[in-house]
Amino acid sequence: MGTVKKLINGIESVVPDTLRGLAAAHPGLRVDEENRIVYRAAGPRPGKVGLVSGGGAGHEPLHTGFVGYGMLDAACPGEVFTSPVPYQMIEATTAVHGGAGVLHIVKNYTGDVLNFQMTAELSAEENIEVAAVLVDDDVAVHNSIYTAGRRGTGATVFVEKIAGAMAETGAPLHEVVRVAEEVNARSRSFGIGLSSCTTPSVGKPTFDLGDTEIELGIGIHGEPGRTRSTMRPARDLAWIAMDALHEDLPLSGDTLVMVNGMGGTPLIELYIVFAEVVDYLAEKGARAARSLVGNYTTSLDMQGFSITTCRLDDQLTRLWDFPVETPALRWGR
Amino acid sequence: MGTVKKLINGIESVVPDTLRGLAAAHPGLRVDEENRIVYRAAGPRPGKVGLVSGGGAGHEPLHTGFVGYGMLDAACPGEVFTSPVPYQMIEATTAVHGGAGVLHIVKNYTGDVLNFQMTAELSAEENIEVAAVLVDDDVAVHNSIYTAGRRGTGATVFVEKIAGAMAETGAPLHEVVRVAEEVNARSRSFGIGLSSCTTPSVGKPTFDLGDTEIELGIGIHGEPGRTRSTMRPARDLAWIAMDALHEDLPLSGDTLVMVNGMGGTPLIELYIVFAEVVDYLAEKGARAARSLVGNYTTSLDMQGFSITTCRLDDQLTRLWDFPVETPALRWGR
Amino acid sequence: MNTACFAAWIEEIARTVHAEKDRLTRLDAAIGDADHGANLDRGFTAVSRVLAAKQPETTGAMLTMVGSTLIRNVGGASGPLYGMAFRQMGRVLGDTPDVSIAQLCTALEAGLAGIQKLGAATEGDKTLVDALAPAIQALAQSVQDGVKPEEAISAAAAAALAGAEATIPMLAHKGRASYLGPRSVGHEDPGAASTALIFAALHAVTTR
Amino acid sequence: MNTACFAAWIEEIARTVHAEKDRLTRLDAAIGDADHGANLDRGFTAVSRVLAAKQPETTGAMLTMVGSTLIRNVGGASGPLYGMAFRQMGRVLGDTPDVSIAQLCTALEAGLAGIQKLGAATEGDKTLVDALAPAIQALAQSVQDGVKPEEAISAAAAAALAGAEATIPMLAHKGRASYLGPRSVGHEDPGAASTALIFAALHAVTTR
Ligand SMILES: Nc1ncnc2c1ncn2[C@@H]1O[C@H](COP(=O)(O)OP(=O)(O)O)[C@@H](O)[C@H]1O
Ligand SMILES: Nc1ncnc2c1ncn2[C@@H]1O[C@H](COP(=O)(O)OP(=O)(O)O)[C@@H](O)[C@H]1O
Ligand SMILES: [Mg+2]
Ligand SMILES: [Mg+2]
Ligand SMILES: [Mg+2]
Ligand SMILES: [Mg+2]
Repeated sequence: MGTVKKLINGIESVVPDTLRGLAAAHPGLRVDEENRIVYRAAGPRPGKVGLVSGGGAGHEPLHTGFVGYGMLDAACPGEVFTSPVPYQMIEATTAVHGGAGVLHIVKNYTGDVLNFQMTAELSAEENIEVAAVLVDDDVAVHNSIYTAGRRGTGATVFVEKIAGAMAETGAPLHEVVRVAEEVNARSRSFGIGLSSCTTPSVGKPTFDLGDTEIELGIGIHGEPGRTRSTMRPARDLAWIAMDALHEDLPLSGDTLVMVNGMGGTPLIELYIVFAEVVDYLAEKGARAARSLVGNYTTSLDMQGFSITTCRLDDQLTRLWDFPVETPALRWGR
Repeated sequence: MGTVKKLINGIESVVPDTLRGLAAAHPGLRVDEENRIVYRAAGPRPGKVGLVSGGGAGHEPLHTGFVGYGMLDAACPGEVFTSPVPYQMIEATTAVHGGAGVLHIVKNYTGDVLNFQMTAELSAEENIEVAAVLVDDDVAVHNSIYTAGRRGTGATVFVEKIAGAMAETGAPLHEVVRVAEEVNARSRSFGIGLSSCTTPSVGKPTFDLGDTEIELGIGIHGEPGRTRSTMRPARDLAWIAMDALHEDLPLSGDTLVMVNGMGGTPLIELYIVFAEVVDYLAEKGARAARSLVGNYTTSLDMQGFSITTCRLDDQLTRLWDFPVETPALRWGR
Repeated sequence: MNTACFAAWIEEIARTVHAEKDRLTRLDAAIGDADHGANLDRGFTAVSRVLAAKQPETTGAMLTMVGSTLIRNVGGASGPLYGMAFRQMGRVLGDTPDVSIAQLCTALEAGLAGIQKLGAATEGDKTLVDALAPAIQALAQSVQDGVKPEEAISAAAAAALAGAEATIPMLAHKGRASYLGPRSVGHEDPGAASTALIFAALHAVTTR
Repeated sequence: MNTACFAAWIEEIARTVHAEKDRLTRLDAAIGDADHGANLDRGFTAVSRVLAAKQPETTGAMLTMVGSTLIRNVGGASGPLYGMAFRQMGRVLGDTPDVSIAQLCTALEAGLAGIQKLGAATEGDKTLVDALAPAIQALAQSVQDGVKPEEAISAAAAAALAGAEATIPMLAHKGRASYLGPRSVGHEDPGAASTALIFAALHAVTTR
């Protein structure tokens, strides 16, 4: 490494070192460093559906920061931007199984889908009932059966929170699956990048942007977006994103909104974007009944933001408000 | 503006727009946009000491994100990196006065000190008992009566949390002052910058750093540090910072530790630094009994981190664990 | 081809993947997430380690080990896809002591089928299938034409390389590159490039 | 100097601070936090606005208004310091209708004392005191020498400028620049530079 301006000890040790830090910082977590699995310290609760998610590292706090009461039972980080592997996830699945089956929360990427699929096949051999929900909320990607489909991005946080609450209430697997699918169906995301990001192994930005250039429709892996555009005031950027969401699934009524930073954007700017989102919603007769403003689904040190909306109903609002106690989301306890 | 890659609508509207977003995102806050004051929505509690802090914007979540039960009663943001003005703070001081006096938590910068001092003089005229605690934890600055003294940085979070808890228990002003001063006396900070930051009004980084250059001993205003150095593995950087803290006030026993991101550094890297801090403490016979890892005292989009330690005793630990409900810190409720 | 020959092939893949790691990652940076080189290097380094510890006794077991090790260590899209391909090849070869080009071709066809079953990509989708399918076709043609093994493998390696290059003008329909839509055009697919490396490695060891 | 003359001075300060905003901020970026130009521009823009709405009737009231408006709108170190200085000057001038150079000098001395009481800086600490103190000394000397008002003010402006430039080699002991220790050497103090602007503005309006 030497010259890469990242707080790391080496490319190979990024994930293990992160797990060491996570374990030391959060007594509510138990970390299996060998297998790279983050569990609730309390262990599985008999009769509760287990929730497991996983994906490449580099999106922190997703997923490891969402392990705890009212959310995930285990998270499996892969290498940076690389989905985890089946042996890891079968281990996690077996460990959190409390007799009521396990839900896998999978972001829609070929790698994640294939590795979770193999895990599910192996789980079936062990007689664990496993269901999977696929998160695919990113409207920047046109949905088609001829492509890999939409990416899973910010809505993952909503699915993990709401399905986690549902599982905590003791609901059976098919109910947890239903609510997870419903959250996904009601959620949409759109992201705008002001810079690329630097993966530890590459050591320089994945793509270059000029001083006034931005990328519209970015994902969460430092990849360029659908189109390149020019920098504009926060209001215009927020409206571009909101228009994309509204066009895909009209916004109305109580809405759960996340203004998410990509990792390198300061909180002050995210609040400015959120103020514009609130204006936009008001214009459409909707309102931000619940919200998150901060870094929740990041792309290493990328500068920019994404907006995720979810149309709420009474049940979803209640499940959103349900107590949660994880490193990154905590209320009611 | 035009070309500045910041999510803002204009230089003048940065602070008002942030306050609009903050108000919309947090129903637990009441925001006086006209006077630029953030209050608890619940208002002052009779008989409770009021806690007011303030300082330049650009350090979010400090201070606005720490308003709420168990912490501040009001926060007054100034312009970016500019301390607030007395009229704002006298308004806040009067509004949160519940009859038991008001504590001002002041970071040690000439501007903050002078403006708070004028506020205190005006408060005396209104017969409000005001005390002030000066936070000056940054060991990068040599303390001397011939200089402006040490800067106030990360320990502000500890002071606001612990004094806030003390006030919540109904303690009288002199007790709240005492514990606030004690936290400050037991706390030390040291920061390392991997990049400068870009203020909205300047539109380009405050200083330039080469590809492998870093700044040791930075503050929280995008200023260069005490010395320029070269990039090293996370472990070495963490040890440089910890050595500086340990040299100034030997570490031992239960320690409250914050590994703080400067705004542009991803969480994954902060956990890596925290893992090294834990090793360092173990070597000195100390341990991170309580910790925060994340962005708490930022410098806009600066990349880098700071470490703040506070030697705990039983009372401080209890007050740290006391319930808190603010946008940026929340537990126990 | 006996087990020693397969072992040499695998070692040569590990060597060239390591040498070409940065190029593969650069290709992935342009239209993916900049990890393909790191992914495969991690996978084949693990394979080398396993091979050094204990060489499997049959050709089938050897390829199955390669596939399982890749699945265990790579992750991402390429881990399961290449992993499945090697496992399918291993299943087909079983304990065949000396694998002919025709048998290799049959095994590769099973590998390709495994990849397509998992990933649903067809030729023209701008994936590793665009290098693998023509390489197998070239090999099949050579078998039919009865040419010498070295020539058959040389033709397959050339076809894989041409197939990888032919992905440049393609619009991606599968994998991460598909998210870019029209912006995926003009870049070589990293998986197709690594498939070309795998055939080049086979060619290198058979002409030693 | 009557109220009209003071109003012209203040307007000229506002104009030059606005024109030199970026330079002041650049100086502050080197050894501070890059806001001095923005701070003073915000302050004097507010002062202009107040002045345009209703011109105070006495010279003292006018300078007091300037001081209070700066305190109300600037923040930072320079807000209270300059604010206090103008308020002290206003207090000294009271309702003096026509201010002589000697009276201006006395008022400025009170302003400097106010700044030093608040900020505890002495000459050589690399602050605005290093421009203000020599400017006042030059003015006092001129009064003693009995030179013409224009010449006295010209001498004060020159001294302020020289004082500001003389901060370049200094090691800062006060304000943010002190955090830099030896790295503060080699840069002009932004507050000293803005004090030089204030005297240059006075010179400009008196020689019109
Ligand atoms: N559905 C698919 N079918 C076949 N190959 C695919 C498919 N999806 C992706 N690939 C191949 O995988 C390669 C990317 O691998 P890699 O970068 O290691 O994984 P990831 O895309 O998960 O980061 C692509 O270049 C492509 O050749
Ligand atoms: N203690 C002090 N006494 C006199 N002048 C000071 C003192 N501290 C700072 N200053 C002046 O204030 C200037 C900085 O003002 P400004 O940048 O507006 O405020 P801040 O330092 O709070 O950002 C410095 O250049 C210096 O001239
Ligand atoms: Mg990947
Ligand atoms: Mg300032
Ligand atoms: Mg990839
Ligand atoms: Mg300044």
